[in-house]
Amino acid sequence: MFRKFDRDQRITIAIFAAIAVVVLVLALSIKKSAGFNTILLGLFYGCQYSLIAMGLSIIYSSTRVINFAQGELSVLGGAFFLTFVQRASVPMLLAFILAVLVVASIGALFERAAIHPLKDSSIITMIIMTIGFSIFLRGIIKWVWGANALPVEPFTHGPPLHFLGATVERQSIWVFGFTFLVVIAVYFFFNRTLLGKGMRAAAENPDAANLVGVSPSRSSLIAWTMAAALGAAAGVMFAPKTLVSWDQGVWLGVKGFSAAVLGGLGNVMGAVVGGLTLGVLEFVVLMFIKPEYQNIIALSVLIVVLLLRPQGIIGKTESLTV
Amino acid sequence: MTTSGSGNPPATANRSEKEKSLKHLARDNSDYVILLVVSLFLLTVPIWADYVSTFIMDAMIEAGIFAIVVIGLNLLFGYAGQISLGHAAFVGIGAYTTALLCTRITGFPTWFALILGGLLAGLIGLVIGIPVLRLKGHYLALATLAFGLIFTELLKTQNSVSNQSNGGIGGIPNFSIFGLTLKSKIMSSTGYYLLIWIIALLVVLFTINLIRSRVGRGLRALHSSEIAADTMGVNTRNYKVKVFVISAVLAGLCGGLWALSSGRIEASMFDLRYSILFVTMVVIGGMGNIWGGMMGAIALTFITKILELQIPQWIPNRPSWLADPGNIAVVLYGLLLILFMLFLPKGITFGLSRLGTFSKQGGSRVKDRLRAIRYRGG
Amino acid sequence: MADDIILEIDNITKMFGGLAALKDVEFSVSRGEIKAVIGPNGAGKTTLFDVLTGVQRSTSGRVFLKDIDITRTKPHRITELGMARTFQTVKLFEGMTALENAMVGCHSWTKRGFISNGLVLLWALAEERRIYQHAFEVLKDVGLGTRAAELGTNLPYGQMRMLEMARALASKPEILLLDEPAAGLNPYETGELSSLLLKVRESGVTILIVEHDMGLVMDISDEVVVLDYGEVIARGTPAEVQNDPRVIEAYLGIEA
Amino acid sequence: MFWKKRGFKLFVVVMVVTTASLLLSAGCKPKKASGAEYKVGVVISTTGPNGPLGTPEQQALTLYEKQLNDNGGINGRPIKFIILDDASDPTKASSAMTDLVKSQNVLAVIGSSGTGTTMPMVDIAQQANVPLEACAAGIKVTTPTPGGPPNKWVFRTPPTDAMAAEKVADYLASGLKVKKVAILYDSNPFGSSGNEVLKALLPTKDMEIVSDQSYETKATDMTPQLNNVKGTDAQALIVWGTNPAPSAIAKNMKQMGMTIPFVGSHGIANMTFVEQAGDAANGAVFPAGRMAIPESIPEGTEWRDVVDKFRADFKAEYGSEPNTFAGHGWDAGVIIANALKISGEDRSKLRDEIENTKDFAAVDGVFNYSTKDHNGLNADDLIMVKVVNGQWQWLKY
Repeated sequence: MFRKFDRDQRITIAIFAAIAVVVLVLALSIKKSAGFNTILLGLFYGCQYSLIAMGLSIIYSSTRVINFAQGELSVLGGAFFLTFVQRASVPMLLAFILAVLVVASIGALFERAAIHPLKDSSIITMIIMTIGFSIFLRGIIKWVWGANALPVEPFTHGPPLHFLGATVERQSIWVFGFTFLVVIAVYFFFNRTLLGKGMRAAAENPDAANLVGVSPSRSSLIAWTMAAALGAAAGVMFAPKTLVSWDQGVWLGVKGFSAAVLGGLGNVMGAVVGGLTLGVLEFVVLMFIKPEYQNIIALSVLIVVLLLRPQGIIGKTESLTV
Repeated sequence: MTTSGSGNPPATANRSEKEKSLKHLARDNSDYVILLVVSLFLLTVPIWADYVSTFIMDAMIEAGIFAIVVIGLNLLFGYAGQISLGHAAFVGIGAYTTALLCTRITGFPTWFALILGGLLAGLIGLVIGIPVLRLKGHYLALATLAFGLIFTELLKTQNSVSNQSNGGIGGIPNFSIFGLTLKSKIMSSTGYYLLIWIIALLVVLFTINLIRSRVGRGLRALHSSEIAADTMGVNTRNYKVKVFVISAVLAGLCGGLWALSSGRIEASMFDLRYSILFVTMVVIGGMGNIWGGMMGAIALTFITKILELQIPQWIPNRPSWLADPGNIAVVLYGLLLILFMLFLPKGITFGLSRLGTFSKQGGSRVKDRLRAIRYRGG
Repeated sequence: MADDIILEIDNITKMFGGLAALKDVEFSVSRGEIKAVIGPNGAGKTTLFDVLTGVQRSTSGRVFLKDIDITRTKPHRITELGMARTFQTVKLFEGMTALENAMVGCHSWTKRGFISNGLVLLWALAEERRIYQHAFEVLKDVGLGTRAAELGTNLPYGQMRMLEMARALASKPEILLLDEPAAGLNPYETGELSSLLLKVRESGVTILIVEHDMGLVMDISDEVVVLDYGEVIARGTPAEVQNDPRVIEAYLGIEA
Repeated sequence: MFWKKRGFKLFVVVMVVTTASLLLSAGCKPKKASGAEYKVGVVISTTGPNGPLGTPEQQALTLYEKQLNDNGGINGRPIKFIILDDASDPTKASSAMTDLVKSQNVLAVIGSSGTGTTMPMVDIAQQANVPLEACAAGIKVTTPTPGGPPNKWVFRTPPTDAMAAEKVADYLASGLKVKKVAILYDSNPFGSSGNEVLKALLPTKDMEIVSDQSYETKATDMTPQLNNVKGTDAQALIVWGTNPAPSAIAKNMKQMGMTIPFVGSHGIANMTFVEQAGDAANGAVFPAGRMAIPESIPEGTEWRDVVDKFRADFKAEYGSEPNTFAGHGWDAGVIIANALKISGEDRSKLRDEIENTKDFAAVDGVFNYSTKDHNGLNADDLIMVKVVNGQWQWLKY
C-alpha cells in the first residue's frame, strides 16, 4: 500500500498531483459552481469505480487473476437488492446486507468450483475462466430480471442538498459516506488484522505464505469473497442512480480495470485513487471535450498506463513486462 | 498437437519399427488427408443442404467467415500462447476498409478491396502489436480489450466514416472477380458459400504447413517456455508480433468477406461480444489444435442459429422461461467456457478425437486430463 | 594466444537489489578446452550463465564471444553466434517429441519464415529435410535415437538431461554451456556423460560446465574456476584448485 | 494408412458434428405452404435496448392473429405470423429475415422496431422483392435519399422522426411560443439523426438553438450538460433520445430546480419513461400517436371506433393499456391482412395492394399510401402529450 515511496514513485505522484491540481483549478475557474458540481459528480461515479477496482486488486494481489466478471457481480448485487426490496419488501438495510451476502457467497462458490482447482494453470486459462463466468452471469441476470432497465428506490427520499452552488442528491451522500467506511475497513483489514497482513505478505511473496500462516488457498477464497462483496455493495448503492440492467456489467468491469491499473493492479488503496481519478477525469472530459469521448478517454488511459507504467501511478517500479 | 507427438510406440519395439515410426513422425500427412476429405465433403454441402433446410447454407456461410478469423486466433492463443480480446476490431478494420473502398469509389474492384482490407488490418496489427506484445498475460488481455472497445466507440462517434446515424454503410456491392459477380446471399447462397469456404480451407492449409514447419515448432516452444525457446535461437518477440499480424490479416480478410456478403455493416457487428465469441470458438473448438478453429466456428454458429432462429419457429408460443432462446445460448457459452477449462481444456476436437481411443487405453481420459492440467502450468 | 580465446568475461557484476550475485567476475575460455565453474550453492554459477547467454543483464562489465561484444545481445542472437546452453532445471518443450525438441535447436542456423513455410515453398521443404536429418543425427549421438518419437517430458530424468544437451548441440554451437548436466544422474549415466562430453570436445566444441560432481569435473576439465559469493576465489588445473586453501575453506561446512 | 491415425478420427468427428447439426436443423424443414395459411414473417426487438418497443408490438400482433383467425381469417384462410426476436441487433435481424424469406418463403415481413435493425431488412426486402411493413420511425427506412422516391418494397406504420420533429417544432412555435431552445440528444443513431432534423427545422420556424449538446447513451447523470443549458437563456429543452437516459435527465432537472419545459421525443412515448423517472416525469411533454389519448380523435369517426375497440380488446387480453408501439404492430398486421384479401398468395400483387391502401382507418391513423409516399401518415396524426401526475394527458394548444 502507501508508505515509503522510492524516488521514481515520488516523481510520478508529484507530476500526477500537479496535473490533477491544474485540471481542477481550470475546471473550477472556468465553470465555477458548475465545474465544482461536475467534479463532485466525477467523485461520485469514482466511488463506484473504486469499489469495483478494489475488488479486482484484492483478487489480483492474492491470486494473480483478473476477474472479468467483477462488473457482473456488481450488477447482480443491485438486482438482488431490487428483488428483496420490491418483491419481498424487506427493509432497505437488511436487503442491502442480504444482497451483499448472497453475491459474496456466489463469489466464494465460484472460487472453490473453478479457480481453486486450476490455481496453478496458465494465465490464458484463468482469463477464459472468468470471462466464461461473466458471460454466464450476464445471461442469468437477463434471464431472471429481464432485458429492461429496472428502477430502484433511493435509500432516502427528499429534495437534494445544495452547498457551494452544487446540487448533491441524498443518495450520493450515502454513497460517499459508505465508500469511505468501506475503504477504511479494507485498509484496516489489510494493515491491522493478522489475517489481512498475512494475505498481504502472502501476496508479496507466495513462498512466505505458509510461514505467515495464511495458505494461498485460504487467502484466495477470502479475496474472492471480499471482492464479490465489494462489487455487490457498489451495485446496491448505485442501483437507484443507474437503474439495474443486465448489460451494465461490461462497462462497469472495464472502468474497474482502468481504475485498478491506474492505481497499480494489486494495490488495493491505489485502486481507490485510480477510481476517483478516473471518475473526475471522465467528467472533466465531458465538460471540456465531448460526452461521447468519455469512454474513449477512460480506455486510452488504460492503454497508456499499461504501456508506460504498468505498475500504476503509485506502484513500485518492477518490470512486469520482462 | 495433431501434427506429431501422437503415436507413442512402446519402448520395447525393435529398431526397424522405430525407424518407421520416425518416418511417420516426420512426414505424418494425416492432416492433409483430412483436409482433402473435409474439403470434398464441404464442397458437396450446397448440393443437398437446401433439401434439408435452407438455413444450413446461411449458417455455413457465417461459420466460414468466422472460421477464418478463429483459425488465426487459434495460432495466437493455442500456439504462440498470447491472448487477444480485441480481434473483432481487426475484423471491423477489414470490413470498413472494404466497404468504404467499394461504396465511395464506384467500380473499385471488390477482390482488391478485400485484399487491401486484410493488409490494412495487418498493418494496424503490426503497429498495435509491437508495443502491446511487450505486455504479458493479463496486461496483454486488458490492452487488447481496451483497443477493441476504443475501435467501436470511435465508430459510434465518427459518423462521417461509419454513417451510424443512418444504420451504417449500406449498398456494398457483391464480390466480383474476372467479370463474374456473385449473386447476393439472399438470392442464392452457393456463390458466397464456395468463395468463403475455399478461402477458409486455404487458410487451414496454410496453418497446417506453418505448424508442421520450423516456425510452428518455434511457436510451440515459445508457448511452453519463453526463456528456453529464446536460448534455443527462437526470436520470441519477433515470432509473437508476426503471429499477431497474421491473425490480424486473417481477421481483416474475414471482415471484408462479411461486409461483401452481408451488403451492409454497422458498428455493433464488431463490438466486444464478437471478440468474446471468437475466444469462445477457439476454446471450445480446441486451443492449439489445427481443426479447433474450424470446429469451434461451425459448432457455435449452428448452436446460436438453432437457438435464435429455429427454436422460435418450432415452438411459436413458448413458456416464459424460454421466451428468449437467444439468451440461453449466452448462458450456455458461459457455462461451456468454464466446464471446458475445467475438464476438456483441449476442446471438443481433441476430446472427440480421443473418444475412440479411451476404450483401448483404459483410464487414459483421466491421465490426459491430469497431464493437460499439468501442461497448462507453463 | 588472444586469437584462440572464444569467450571472454570482463569484470561482470550483477546486483540483485542490494546484494551482488556476481562481483567483478573475470576469466576467459579458449577454443577447444573444457572449463569447469565450481562453487558452493548460491555462489552465482547459474546467474553467471544467465548473464553470459543474455537471459539476465549484467549490472556492469562486458562479455565477448569470438571478440564480439554480446553484453546486451538477445539470447537467440547469442545462440546464432555459436553459444548454446542447457538449464539446471530441465526446460524441455511440453507436448513435443524428443525429435521435435532437437529440431527446435536447429533454429539458430535455419532461416525460412512464416510465408515460405506456410506456402511450403521448395526451399522451405529442403530446409525442413536438413533440420530433420541433423536433429536425428544429434539424437543418435547422445544415444536417444530410439526414443526420438516419445514426448520429451515422458523420458526418464537422465535422458531428459541428454535431450537438453542434444537440443543445445543441434544449434551447431562453437561453445556449449552446461548447467549441472550430471545432477540427478546415476554413476553409470555420469560415466556415459563424461565420455560424451569428451566426444563433443573432439568434434571441436568448447565446453564451459557448471558442476557439483567433483569426480566428473576432475576427470574431464582442463581448467577450473571457483566461484564463492559471486567472486572468483581460485582458478587453475583441477589439481591446483583441489589443494587451494580458500577453496577448501569455501567448501567446508557446505560439502565437507 | 491414415485411418490408423488420429487424423481419421478427426475426420469422423467433423462428419458426426455436421450430421448432428443437420439432424437438428432437419426439424425446421418448412412444411411446403399447404395453401392452408398465409405466412407472414415478423422480426421485432422483443429484447435488448428496443425491448420496450418490440414487446407491445409482438403482443398486438399475436392478438390480431388470434382475432382474425377466430373470425374466419382472410377469405376463409388463416393467417400465420412467424415471430422472431432480433434482440435489437441488426445482424440478427438480417439473418432472421433471410431465414424467413428463404426457408419459410413468407409473403411479407413486418418489422423491425428500431431503425438500426430495420435497415438491413430493407436491403433484403428490396433485393428479394418481399413487401416489408416496418415499425421503425427512421426516415431513411422508406426514403433512402431525402425528397427522393420511396423504397419500392418498404412501407411503414409509425409516424416518421421527421413528423415527430415537425410536431415538436410546431408545438414550440405555436404552443409554447418560445424563441430560444436548447437541444440535448442521445449520441446514438436515434438521437443524432433527430438532432440533424431539428437543427434544419427549428430555424425555419424562427427559433434559435442556443445550446446543442449530446450525451453518452448509457449515461445516468446529465447534470453537467444541464448546467450548460442553465447558463443559457433557453426557454425550453428538447430531449431527443430513448429510455432510460431521458428519465435521468428529467430527474436531474427536478433536482436542479430547472423549470423550463421538458419536451421529449416520440422515443419516450411509453410508460417506461414514467416508471423510470417517477414523479420527475410530471410536466414532461412529448409527441405521440393519437391512439394514446382516444379523446383526441373526433367522436364517431371510423378511426375512433377502431382505436376504442383495439384498446378494449388489448386491455381484455393483457390487462394493460396498449401504448403507441402496440398500435404500430397492430396496424402493420391489419394493413397486410387487408391487402392479402385482394392480392392472394403473390408477393408483388401484395405489394401493389399495400401501396393502394387509401383512407384506411387503423390505430395509428388513417393510412394513405401512394407511389410517392410509403409513410401513410402525416404530422397531424400526432398529438402532444403531457405527463400529469403519472398519467398522460392530451395537450391541446
